[in-house]
Amino acid sequence: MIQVLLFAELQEKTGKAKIKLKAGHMTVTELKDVLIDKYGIKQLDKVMVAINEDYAEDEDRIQPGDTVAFLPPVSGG
Amino acid sequence: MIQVLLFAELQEKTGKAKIKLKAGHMTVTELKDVLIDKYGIKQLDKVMVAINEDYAEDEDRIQPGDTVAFLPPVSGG
Amino acid sequence: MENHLFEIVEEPIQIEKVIAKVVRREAGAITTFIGTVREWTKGRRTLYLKYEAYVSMAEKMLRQVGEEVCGKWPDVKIAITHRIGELQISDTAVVVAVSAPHRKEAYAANEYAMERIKQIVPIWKKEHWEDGEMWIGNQSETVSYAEGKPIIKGDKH
Amino acid sequence: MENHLFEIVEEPIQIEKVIAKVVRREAGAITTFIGTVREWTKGRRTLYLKYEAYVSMAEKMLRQVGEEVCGKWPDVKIAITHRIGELQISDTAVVVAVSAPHRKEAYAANEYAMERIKQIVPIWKKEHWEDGEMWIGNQSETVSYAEGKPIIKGDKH
Repeated sequence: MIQVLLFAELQEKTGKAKIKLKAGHMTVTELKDVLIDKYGIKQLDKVMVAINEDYAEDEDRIQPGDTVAFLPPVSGG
Repeated sequence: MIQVLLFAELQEKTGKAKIKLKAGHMTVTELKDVLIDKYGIKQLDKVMVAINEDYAEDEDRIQPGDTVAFLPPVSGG
Repeated sequence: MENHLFEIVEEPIQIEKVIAKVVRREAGAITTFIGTVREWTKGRRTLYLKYEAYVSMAEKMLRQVGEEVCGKWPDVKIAITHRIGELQISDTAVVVAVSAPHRKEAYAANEYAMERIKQIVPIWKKEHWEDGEMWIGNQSETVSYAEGKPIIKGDKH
Repeated sequence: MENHLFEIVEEPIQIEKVIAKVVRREAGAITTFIGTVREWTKGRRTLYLKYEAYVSMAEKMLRQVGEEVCGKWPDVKIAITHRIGELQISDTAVVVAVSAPHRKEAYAANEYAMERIKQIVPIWKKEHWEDGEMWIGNQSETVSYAEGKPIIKGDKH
């Protein structure tokens, strides 16, 4: 099980803040492809990703139990 | 009549915050010489001077009625 | 580093309380940055803003900003509070307070912290205008993202 | 420029009140500098300080600093309050608050104002230590005076 978190416009576009996915090991890119397929959110391609609250790269591996957050360009401050 | 203001260590050294001098026109340098003579405050040579609250130079002229302040190196802030 | 130095809050920020966190007998200089909601941006009038955050990660990233700052300027102490939720014009969104023995480093550390907050802290701003609304960030409205992905690793020089 | 933006006071400075003077709907950034009494300077322990000012000229020079700042950064608003009299460790001696549409100018204008305050505003500090006391300024204890006379005219570039 992987927990996916969506924020800001990604959350609004999908209507979901949290998605639970039955999935095994995969890369960030593979997870993106699954979600783009399922929810049609093409923007996932361009956004930052965090695995368990650490920024991650496309080739990083996701383990079952991980929380993966998709982070649109930040605009705090 | 010229009003002379002394601050910080100049004030402590002379024991005076204000001096009234009967004097006509003179330059800042001439006024300094008068005061060094009278009060032995050699430091006057090196301090800044303001005439009527504007910074002035040694060669600037003082008129009767002016207020001349001797300003040791500032240390505000 | 004390945890409560870096906070995401929903209620109004009390500036004096953030400053109080960094006051020290060895400090002679405190700088604060207060980010407020601006009414006009590029000719467009903002009515109000909404800030959203990935709260747990945002606090973690604020701590990282603090660690980077203390790495570069070992004598400083820093506290950061960012507010989320709905904010009105002139409301305070963020306060960065830095104390240091001398002023140069207090200014430099504060400015660096703000740069990094805008790069790596997962907080998002939605502007509400008279004629619409938009999540700010991927429309090049912010400088940091116009250059692509945020620089995650601190500048270590 | 409003006169009360630049003040010499004898009572404790309320930081929030100085900040409130520069809050504007068009500002998105406010920087403050808070100068506090530091306990240790070059290995010497300060017990308390006394600040003295040529009050009328000091307020005039603070206004000049404000005019220079607004000349260099036309979009900023600035307020400065300096306290005089006896101050204890960590007491606030000076607050400079600057608001601007964007943060870069808010930092730069604030730092410039502090530089100028230390150069041209007739205020003097007497440090009281465990083993003595001294008027600070002509013993090269402050950087500005080590270079000789203050630069009176603003940097006009």
